[in-house]
Amino acid sequence: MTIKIKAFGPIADKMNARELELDPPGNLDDLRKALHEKYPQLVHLDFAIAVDRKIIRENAPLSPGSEVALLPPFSGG
Amino acid sequence: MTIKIKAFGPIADKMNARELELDPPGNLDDLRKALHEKYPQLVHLDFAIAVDRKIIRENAPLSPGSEVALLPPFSGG
Amino acid sequence: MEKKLKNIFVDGPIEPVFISNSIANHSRKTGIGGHSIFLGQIRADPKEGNKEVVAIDYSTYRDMALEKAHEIREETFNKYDLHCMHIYHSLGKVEKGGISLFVFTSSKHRSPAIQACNELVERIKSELPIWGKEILSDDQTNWKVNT
Amino acid sequence: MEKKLKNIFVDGPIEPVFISNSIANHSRKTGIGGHSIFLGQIRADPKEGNKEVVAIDYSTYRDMALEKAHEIREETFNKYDLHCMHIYHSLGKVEKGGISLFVFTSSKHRSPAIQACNELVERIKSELPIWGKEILSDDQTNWKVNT
Repeated sequence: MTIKIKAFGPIADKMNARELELDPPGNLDDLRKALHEKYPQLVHLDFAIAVDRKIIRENAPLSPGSEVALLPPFSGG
Repeated sequence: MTIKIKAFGPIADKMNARELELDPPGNLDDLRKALHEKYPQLVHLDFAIAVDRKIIRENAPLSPGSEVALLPPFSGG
Repeated sequence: MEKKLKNIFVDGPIEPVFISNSIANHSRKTGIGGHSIFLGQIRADPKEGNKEVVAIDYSTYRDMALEKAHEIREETFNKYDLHCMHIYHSLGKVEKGGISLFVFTSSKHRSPAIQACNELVERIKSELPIWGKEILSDDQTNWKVNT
Repeated sequence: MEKKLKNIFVDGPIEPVFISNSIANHSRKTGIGGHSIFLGQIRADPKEGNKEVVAIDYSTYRDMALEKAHEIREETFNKYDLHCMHIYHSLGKVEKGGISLFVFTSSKHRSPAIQACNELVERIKSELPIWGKEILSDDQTNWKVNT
Protein backbone atom coordinates (compact mmCIF):
# COMPACT_ATOMS: atom_id res chain seq x y z
CA MET A 1 0.00 0.00 0.00
CA THR A 2 1.18 3.50 -0.88
CA ILE A 3 0.14 7.03 0.06
CA LYS A 4 -0.85 9.53 -2.57
CA ILE A 5 0.54 13.04 -2.44
CA LYS A 6 -1.13 15.93 -4.21
CA ALA A 7 1.05 18.12 -6.43
CA PHE A 8 0.16 21.62 -7.67
CA GLY A 9 1.29 24.39 -9.99
CA PRO A 10 4.90 24.20 -11.17
CA ILE A 11 5.44 20.91 -9.30
CA ALA A 12 2.56 19.15 -11.02
CA ASP A 13 3.93 20.58 -14.27
CA LYS A 14 7.48 19.42 -13.68
CA MET A 15 6.39 15.93 -12.55
CA ASN A 16 3.72 15.77 -15.25
CA ALA A 17 1.35 14.42 -12.61
CA ARG A 18 -1.11 15.77 -10.09
CA GLU A 19 -0.43 12.94 -7.70
CA LEU A 20 2.78 11.25 -6.58
CA GLU A 21 2.93 7.89 -4.80
CA LEU A 22 5.24 6.77 -2.02
CA ASP A 23 5.52 4.01 0.56
CA PRO A 24 3.97 5.47 3.71
CA PRO A 25 6.62 7.43 5.66
CA GLY A 26 6.31 7.68 9.44
CA ASN A 27 6.82 11.41 9.67
CA LEU A 28 7.41 14.54 7.61
CA ASP A 29 11.20 14.32 7.65
CA ASP A 30 10.94 10.76 6.30
CA LEU A 31 8.53 12.08 3.66
CA ARG A 32 10.91 14.82 2.53
CA LYS A 33 13.77 12.33 2.25
CA ALA A 34 11.67 9.74 0.41
CA LEU A 35 10.34 12.36 -2.02
CA HIS A 36 13.82 13.51 -2.94
CA GLU A 37 15.03 9.95 -3.36
CA LYS A 38 12.18 8.79 -5.53
CA TYR A 39 11.70 12.09 -7.42
CA PRO A 40 15.13 13.72 -7.81
CA GLN A 41 13.54 16.41 -10.05
CA LEU A 42 12.02 17.90 -6.88
CA VAL A 43 15.42 18.79 -5.42
CA HIS A 44 15.59 22.06 -7.29
CA LEU A 45 11.99 23.07 -6.65
CA ASP A 46 10.85 25.18 -3.75
CA PHE A 47 7.78 23.83 -1.99
CA ALA A 48 6.05 23.63 1.35
CA ILE A 49 4.22 20.55 2.61
CA ALA A 50 0.62 20.75 3.76
CA VAL A 51 -0.86 18.02 5.96
CA ASP A 52 -4.65 18.06 6.13
CA ARG A 53 -4.59 21.46 4.42
CA LYS A 54 -2.25 23.12 6.93
CA ILE A 55 1.34 23.96 6.08
CA ILE A 56 3.77 22.18 8.43
CA ARG A 57 7.32 23.55 8.38
CA GLU A 58 8.87 21.27 11.05
CA ASN A 59 8.82 17.53 11.56
CA ALA A 60 5.55 15.84 12.61
CA PRO A 61 4.16 12.31 12.58
CA LEU A 62 2.10 11.36 9.52
CA SER A 63 -0.92 9.11 9.94
CA PRO A 64 -1.82 6.92 6.98
CA GLY A 65 -5.07 8.78 6.31
CA SER A 66 -3.50 12.25 6.19
CA GLU A 67 -4.03 14.44 3.14
CA VAL A 68 -0.54 15.43 2.03
CA ALA A 69 0.16 18.12 -0.58
CA LEU A 70 3.26 19.75 -2.09
CA LEU A 71 2.77 23.48 -2.46
CA PRO A 72 5.10 25.60 -4.59
CA PRO A 73 5.15 29.36 -3.79
CA PHE A 74 1.70 30.88 -4.21
CA SER A 75 1.08 33.31 -7.05
CA GLY A 76 -2.58 34.22 -6.90
CA GLY A 77 -3.94 37.72 -7.36
CA MET B 1 -21.24 100.72 -6.58
CA THR B 2 -21.12 97.54 -4.46
CA ILE B 3 -19.29 94.22 -4.65
CA LYS B 4 -21.13 90.93 -4.72
CA ILE B 5 -20.04 88.12 -2.45
CA LYS B 6 -20.96 84.51 -3.16
CA ALA B 7 -22.45 82.50 -0.31
CA PHE B 8 -22.71 78.71 -0.14
CA GLY B 9 -24.17 75.85 1.85
CA PRO B 10 -25.34 76.70 5.38
CA ILE B 11 -24.42 80.39 4.89
CA ALA B 12 -26.59 80.77 1.79
CA ASP B 13 -29.31 78.96 3.75
CA LYS B 14 -29.02 81.21 6.82
CA MET B 15 -28.90 84.40 4.73
CA ASN B 16 -31.57 83.11 2.39
CA ALA B 17 -29.42 84.41 -0.47
CA ARG B 18 -26.64 83.13 -2.69
CA GLU B 19 -25.12 86.57 -2.98
CA LEU B 20 -24.47 89.31 -0.45
CA GLU B 21 -23.67 92.92 -1.31
CA LEU B 22 -21.28 95.32 0.37
CA ASP B 23 -19.57 98.61 -0.30
CA PRO B 24 -16.16 97.66 -1.69
CA PRO B 25 -13.72 97.09 1.20
CA GLY B 26 -10.01 97.77 0.67
CA ASN B 27 -8.76 94.53 2.13
CA LEU B 28 -9.88 91.27 3.68
CA ASP B 29 -9.89 92.52 7.25
CA ASP B 30 -12.15 95.39 6.19
CA LEU B 31 -14.36 92.84 4.44
CA ARG B 32 -14.67 90.64 7.54
CA LYS B 33 -15.60 93.66 9.64
CA ALA B 34 -18.10 95.01 7.11
CA LEU B 35 -19.73 91.58 6.74
CA HIS B 36 -20.28 91.23 10.46
CA GLU B 37 -21.66 94.77 10.71
CA LYS B 38 -24.07 94.44 7.83
CA TYR B 39 -24.98 90.78 8.41
CA PRO B 40 -24.89 90.11 12.17
CA GLN B 41 -26.33 86.61 11.56
CA LEU B 42 -22.88 85.65 10.23
CA VAL B 43 -21.20 86.14 13.60
CA HIS B 44 -22.09 82.66 14.78
CA LEU B 45 -21.24 80.91 11.52
CA ASP B 46 -17.87 79.40 10.76
CA PHE B 47 -16.59 80.27 7.30
CA ALA B 48 -13.42 80.84 5.30
CA ILE B 49 -13.08 83.51 2.63
CA ALA B 50 -11.93 82.65 -0.88
CA VAL B 51 -10.60 85.33 -3.20
CA ASP B 52 -10.47 84.31 -6.84
CA ARG B 53 -11.15 80.71 -5.76
CA LYS B 54 -8.27 80.48 -3.27
CA ILE B 55 -8.81 80.47 0.47
CA ILE B 56 -7.03 83.42 2.14
CA ARG B 57 -6.66 83.10 5.91
CA GLU B 58 -4.72 86.35 6.58
CA ASN B 59 -5.25 89.90 5.50
CA ALA B 60 -4.71 90.84 1.83
CA PRO B 61 -5.73 93.71 -0.44
CA LEU B 62 -8.95 93.22 -2.40
CA SER B 63 -9.17 94.58 -5.90
CA PRO B 64 -12.64 95.59 -7.11
CA GLY B 65 -12.78 92.80 -9.71
CA SER B 66 -11.96 90.00 -7.26
CA GLU B 67 -14.31 87.03 -6.96
CA VAL B 68 -15.08 86.79 -3.24
CA ALA B 69 -16.84 83.81 -1.64
CA LEU B 70 -17.82 82.75 1.88
CA LEU B 71 -17.17 79.06 2.44
CA PRO B 72 -18.61 77.19 5.40
CA PRO B 73 -16.81 73.94 6.39
CA PHE B 74 -16.82 71.47 3.49
CA SER B 75 -18.90 68.32 3.77
CA GLY B 76 -18.50 66.49 0.48
CA GLY B 77 -17.98 62.76 0.12
CA MET C 1 -7.92 80.68 -16.75
CA GLU C 2 -7.32 79.12 -20.14
CA LYS C 3 -6.88 75.54 -18.99
CA LYS C 4 -9.71 73.11 -19.68
CA LEU C 5 -10.81 71.66 -16.36
CA LYS C 6 -12.11 68.10 -16.20
CA ASN C 7 -15.63 67.88 -14.83
CA ILE C 8 -15.98 65.70 -11.75
CA PHE C 9 -19.68 66.27 -11.08
CA VAL C 10 -22.52 63.89 -11.77
CA ASP C 11 -26.19 64.87 -11.37
CA GLY C 12 -27.76 62.71 -8.69
CA PRO C 13 -26.44 59.30 -7.61
CA ILE C 14 -23.52 57.54 -9.29
CA GLU C 15 -25.07 54.39 -10.75
CA PRO C 16 -23.35 50.98 -10.44
CA VAL C 17 -23.45 50.60 -14.22
CA PHE C 18 -21.47 53.84 -14.57
CA ILE C 19 -18.85 52.23 -12.32
CA SER C 20 -18.72 48.98 -14.29
CA ASN C 21 -18.44 50.90 -17.58
CA SER C 22 -15.58 52.84 -16.08
CA ILE C 23 -13.87 49.59 -15.05
CA ALA C 24 -14.49 47.98 -18.47
CA ASN C 25 -12.90 50.99 -20.18
CA HIS C 26 -9.57 49.98 -18.66
CA SER C 27 -9.36 46.48 -20.12
CA ARG C 28 -7.27 47.70 -23.06
CA LYS C 29 -4.78 49.38 -20.74
CA THR C 30 -2.76 46.21 -20.32
CA GLY C 31 0.02 47.91 -18.35
CA ILE C 32 -2.38 48.15 -15.40
CA GLY C 33 -2.13 45.43 -12.74
CA GLY C 34 -4.24 46.89 -9.95
CA HIS C 35 -7.25 49.15 -9.52
CA SER C 36 -8.30 50.72 -6.25
CA ILE C 37 -11.83 52.06 -5.89
CA PHE C 38 -13.52 53.96 -3.11
CA LEU C 39 -17.28 54.52 -3.06
CA GLY C 40 -19.08 56.79 -0.66
CA GLN C 41 -22.66 55.69 0.05
CA ILE C 42 -25.45 57.69 1.74
CA ARG C 43 -26.14 56.33 5.22
CA ALA C 44 -29.59 56.42 6.77
CA ASP C 45 -28.14 57.86 9.98
CA PRO C 46 -30.59 58.01 12.86
CA LYS C 47 -31.36 61.52 14.16
CA GLU C 48 -32.93 62.78 17.34
CA GLY C 49 -36.70 62.47 17.54
CA ASN C 50 -36.95 59.09 15.86
CA LYS C 51 -35.95 60.54 12.49
CA GLU C 52 -33.36 59.41 9.99
CA VAL C 53 -31.47 60.75 6.99
CA VAL C 54 -33.37 59.87 3.81
CA ALA C 55 -31.18 61.73 1.31
CA ILE C 56 -28.35 64.23 0.97
CA ASP C 57 -28.60 67.23 -1.33
CA TYR C 58 -25.11 68.28 -2.50
CA SER C 59 -24.14 71.73 -3.72
CA THR C 60 -20.79 73.19 -4.71
CA TYR C 61 -18.82 76.26 -5.64
CA ARG C 62 -18.21 74.71 -9.03
CA ASP C 63 -15.40 76.85 -10.45
CA MET C 64 -13.34 76.56 -7.30
CA ALA C 65 -14.08 72.85 -6.89
CA LEU C 66 -12.92 72.06 -10.43
CA GLU C 67 -9.76 74.15 -10.04
CA LYS C 68 -8.98 72.44 -6.75
CA ALA C 69 -9.75 68.98 -8.14
CA HIS C 70 -7.40 69.74 -11.03
CA GLU C 71 -4.66 70.73 -8.57
CA ILE C 72 -5.24 67.58 -6.49
CA ARG C 73 -5.09 65.43 -9.66
CA GLU C 74 -1.81 66.98 -10.77
CA GLU C 75 -0.22 66.63 -7.34
CA THR C 76 -1.36 63.02 -7.04
CA PHE C 77 -0.07 62.09 -10.51
CA ASN C 78 3.27 63.66 -9.58
CA LYS C 79 3.46 61.84 -6.27
CA TYR C 80 2.38 58.32 -7.30
CA ASP C 81 3.20 56.19 -10.34
CA LEU C 82 -0.34 55.94 -11.71
CA HIS C 83 -1.80 54.95 -15.06
CA CYS C 84 -5.23 56.45 -14.46
CA MET C 85 -7.19 58.49 -11.96
CA HIS C 86 -10.91 59.24 -11.99
CA ILE C 87 -12.92 61.28 -9.51
CA TYR C 88 -16.71 61.65 -9.55
CA HIS C 89 -18.90 63.40 -7.00
CA SER C 90 -22.67 63.77 -7.00
CA LEU C 91 -24.50 67.09 -7.05
CA GLY C 92 -28.15 67.44 -6.12
CA LYS C 93 -30.13 64.80 -4.30
CA VAL C 94 -28.83 61.31 -3.57
CA GLU C 95 -31.12 59.02 -1.60
CA LYS C 96 -29.95 56.73 1.22
CA GLY C 97 -28.14 53.72 -0.20
CA GLY C 98 -27.08 55.73 -3.27
CA ILE C 99 -23.45 56.38 -4.18
CA SER C 100 -22.22 59.98 -4.07
CA LEU C 101 -18.44 59.60 -4.43
CA PHE C 102 -16.44 57.39 -6.79
CA VAL C 103 -12.64 57.51 -6.72
CA PHE C 104 -10.79 55.15 -9.07
CA THR C 105 -7.02 54.80 -9.42
CA SER C 106 -4.96 52.33 -11.45
CA SER C 107 -1.28 51.43 -11.48
CA LYS C 108 1.14 48.73 -12.64
CA HIS C 109 1.61 47.30 -9.16
CA ARG C 110 -1.06 47.65 -6.49
CA SER C 111 0.60 49.93 -3.98
CA PRO C 112 0.50 53.32 -5.80
CA ALA C 113 -3.17 52.85 -6.76
CA ILE C 114 -4.14 51.98 -3.17
CA GLN C 115 -2.19 54.82 -1.57
CA ALA C 116 -3.34 57.40 -4.10
CA CYS C 117 -6.98 56.36 -3.77
CA ASN C 118 -6.89 56.77 0.01
CA GLU C 119 -5.18 60.13 -0.21
CA LEU C 120 -7.63 61.36 -2.85
CA VAL C 121 -10.62 60.47 -0.67
CA GLU C 122 -9.14 62.41 2.26
CA ARG C 123 -8.33 65.43 0.08
CA ILE C 124 -11.72 65.43 -1.67
CA LYS C 125 -13.49 65.47 1.67
CA SER C 126 -11.34 68.18 3.21
CA GLU C 127 -10.41 70.42 0.27
CA LEU C 128 -13.26 70.49 -2.25
CA PRO C 129 -15.92 73.18 -1.66
CA ILE C 130 -18.88 70.83 -1.57
CA TRP C 131 -21.70 70.91 0.96
CA GLY C 132 -24.14 68.17 1.83
CA LYS C 133 -27.56 69.01 3.24
CA GLU C 134 -29.14 66.05 4.96
CA ILE C 135 -32.85 65.63 4.28
CA LEU C 136 -34.58 63.93 7.19
CA SER C 137 -37.60 61.66 7.26
CA ASP C 138 -39.82 64.56 8.41
CA ASP C 139 -38.54 66.78 5.54
CA GLN C 140 -36.48 68.89 7.88
CA THR C 141 -32.88 69.48 6.87
CA ASN C 142 -29.53 69.49 8.58
CA TRP C 143 -26.13 70.48 7.18
CA LYS C 144 -23.77 67.53 7.18
CA VAL C 145 -20.51 67.89 9.08
CA ASN C 146 -17.45 65.93 7.98
CA THR C 147 -15.56 64.39 10.87
CA MET D 1 -15.19 19.53 8.48
CA GLU D 2 -18.85 20.22 8.89
CA LYS D 3 -18.77 23.94 8.24
CA LYS D 4 -20.07 25.19 4.93
CA LEU D 5 -17.30 27.13 3.24
CA LYS D 6 -18.14 30.08 1.05
CA ASN D 7 -16.90 29.69 -2.51
CA ILE D 8 -14.55 32.42 -3.68
CA PHE D 9 -13.76 31.06 -7.14
CA VAL D 10 -15.10 32.30 -10.46
CA ASP D 11 -14.46 30.48 -13.75
CA GLY D 12 -12.49 32.75 -16.05
CA PRO D 13 -12.39 36.54 -15.76
CA ILE D 14 -14.47 38.54 -13.29
CA GLU D 15 -16.76 40.63 -15.48
CA PRO D 16 -17.38 44.34 -14.74
CA VAL D 17 -21.13 43.68 -14.64
CA PHE D 18 -20.55 41.12 -11.87
CA ILE D 19 -18.84 43.93 -9.95
CA SER D 20 -21.63 46.45 -10.52
CA ASN D 21 -24.24 43.88 -9.48
CA SER D 22 -22.26 43.27 -6.34
CA ILE D 23 -22.17 47.03 -5.65
CA ALA D 24 -25.90 47.43 -6.38
CA ASN D 25 -26.69 44.62 -3.92
CA HIS D 26 -25.50 46.89 -1.12
CA SER D 27 -27.87 49.80 -1.72
CA ARG D 28 -30.34 48.47 0.86
CA LYS D 29 -27.64 48.23 3.51
CA THR D 30 -28.10 51.81 4.58
CA GLY D 31 -25.73 51.53 7.54
CA ILE D 32 -22.85 51.44 5.05
CA GLY D 33 -21.04 54.72 4.36
CA GLY D 34 -17.98 53.54 2.47
CA HIS D 35 -16.95 50.74 0.15
CA SER D 36 -13.36 49.86 -0.70
CA ILE D 37 -12.67 47.73 -3.76
CA PHE D 38 -9.48 46.24 -5.11
CA LEU D 39 -9.31 44.71 -8.57
CA GLY D 40 -6.36 42.74 -9.90
CA GLN D 41 -6.02 42.97 -13.70
CA ILE D 42 -3.84 40.79 -15.97
CA ARG D 43 -0.88 42.78 -17.27
CA ALA D 44 0.62 42.14 -20.71
CA ASP D 45 4.10 42.07 -19.20
CA PRO D 46 6.91 42.01 -21.76
CA LYS D 47 9.11 38.91 -21.66
CA GLU D 48 12.53 38.15 -23.11
CA GLY D 49 12.63 37.45 -26.84
CA ASN D 50 10.04 40.04 -27.83
CA LYS D 51 7.21 38.11 -26.20
CA GLU D 52 4.51 39.20 -23.81
CA VAL D 53 2.01 37.68 -21.40
CA VAL D 54 -1.30 37.14 -23.20
CA ALA D 55 -3.17 35.35 -20.39
CA ILE D 56 -2.79 33.73 -16.99
CA ASP D 57 -4.17 30.28 -16.25
CA TYR D 58 -4.99 29.97 -12.54
CA SER D 59 -5.19 26.73 -10.59
CA THR D 60 -5.72 26.04 -6.90
CA TYR D 61 -5.76 23.50 -4.12
CA ARG D 62 -9.44 24.21 -3.67
CA ASP D 63 -10.20 22.63 -0.30
CA MET D 64 -7.24 24.29 1.36
CA ALA D 65 -7.88 27.64 -0.38
CA LEU D 66 -11.50 27.74 0.82
CA GLU D 67 -10.53 26.80 4.37
CA LYS D 68 -7.82 29.46 4.42
CA ALA D 69 -10.14 32.07 2.88
CA HIS D 70 -12.68 31.26 5.58
CA GLU D 71 -10.03 31.75 8.27
CA ILE D 72 -8.92 35.06 6.71
CA ARG D 73 -12.56 36.22 6.56
CA GLU D 74 -13.18 35.40 10.21
CA GLU D 75 -9.98 37.08 11.36
CA THR D 76 -10.70 40.19 9.29
CA PHE D 77 -14.29 40.47 10.56
CA ASN D 78 -12.92 40.18 14.11
CA LYS D 79 -10.25 42.81 13.53
CA TYR D 80 -12.24 45.49 11.66
CA ASP D 81 -15.73 46.88 12.14
CA LEU D 82 -17.14 45.78 8.76
CA HIS D 83 -20.65 45.41 7.38
CA CYS D 84 -19.66 43.24 4.41
CA MET D 85 -16.71 41.47 2.88
CA HIS D 86 -16.54 39.75 -0.50
CA ILE D 87 -13.60 37.95 -2.09
CA TYR D 88 -13.56 36.56 -5.63
CA HIS D 89 -10.63 35.01 -7.48
CA SER D 90 -10.54 33.62 -11.00
CA LEU D 91 -9.69 30.04 -11.88
CA GLY D 92 -8.71 28.96 -15.38
CA LYS D 93 -7.71 31.33 -18.12
CA VAL D 94 -7.97 35.10 -17.84
CA GLU D 95 -6.72 37.11 -20.81
CA LYS D 96 -4.65 40.28 -20.53
CA GLY D 97 -6.82 43.19 -19.47
CA GLY D 98 -9.20 40.82 -17.66
CA ILE D 99 -9.89 40.97 -13.93
CA SER D 100 -8.78 38.02 -11.80
CA LEU D 101 -9.20 39.32 -8.24
CA PHE D 102 -12.07 41.31 -6.71
CA VAL D 103 -11.96 42.25 -3.04
CA PHE D 104 -14.86 44.32 -1.70
CA THR D 105 -15.28 45.60 1.87
CA SER D 106 -17.90 47.91 3.35
CA SER D 107 -18.16 49.75 6.64
CA LYS D 108 -20.02 52.60 8.34
CA HIS D 109 -17.06 54.97 8.15
CA ARG D 110 -14.42 54.62 5.46
CA SER D 111 -11.36 53.63 7.48
CA PRO D 112 -12.18 49.99 8.41
CA ALA D 113 -13.25 49.17 4.84
CA ILE D 114 -10.05 50.64 3.39
CA GLN D 115 -7.71 48.99 5.88
CA ALA D 116 -9.43 45.61 5.67
CA CYS D 117 -9.43 45.67 1.86
CA ASN D 118 -5.67 46.31 1.75
CA GLU D 119 -4.95 43.62 4.31
CA LEU D 120 -7.16 41.10 2.49
CA VAL D 121 -5.33 41.67 -0.79
CA GLU D 122 -1.97 41.05 0.90
CA ARG D 123 -3.21 37.92 2.64
CA ILE D 124 -4.93 36.51 -0.46
CA LYS D 125 -1.71 36.87 -2.45
CA SER D 126 0.53 35.38 0.21
CA GLU D 127 -1.66 32.79 1.93
CA LEU D 128 -4.07 31.27 -0.57
CA PRO D 129 -2.78 28.21 -2.46
CA ILE D 130 -3.36 29.58 -5.95
CA TRP D 131 -0.90 29.40 -8.84
CA GLY D 132 -0.84 31.49 -11.99
CA LYS D 133 0.72 30.12 -15.16
CA GLU D 134 1.54 32.90 -17.60
CA ILE D 135 0.76 32.08 -21.22
CA LEU D 136 3.07 33.96 -23.56
CA SER D 137 2.48 35.22 -27.08
CA ASP D 138 4.37 32.24 -28.56
CA ASP D 139 2.24 29.78 -26.51
CA GLN D 140 5.10 29.02 -24.14
CA THR D 141 4.29 29.22 -20.44
CA ASN D 142 5.95 30.56 -17.37
CA TRP D 143 4.92 30.22 -13.72
CA LYS D 144 4.13 33.59 -12.22
CA VAL D 145 6.07 34.65 -9.15
CA ASN D 146 4.47 37.02 -6.63
CA THR D 147 6.85 39.73 -5.45
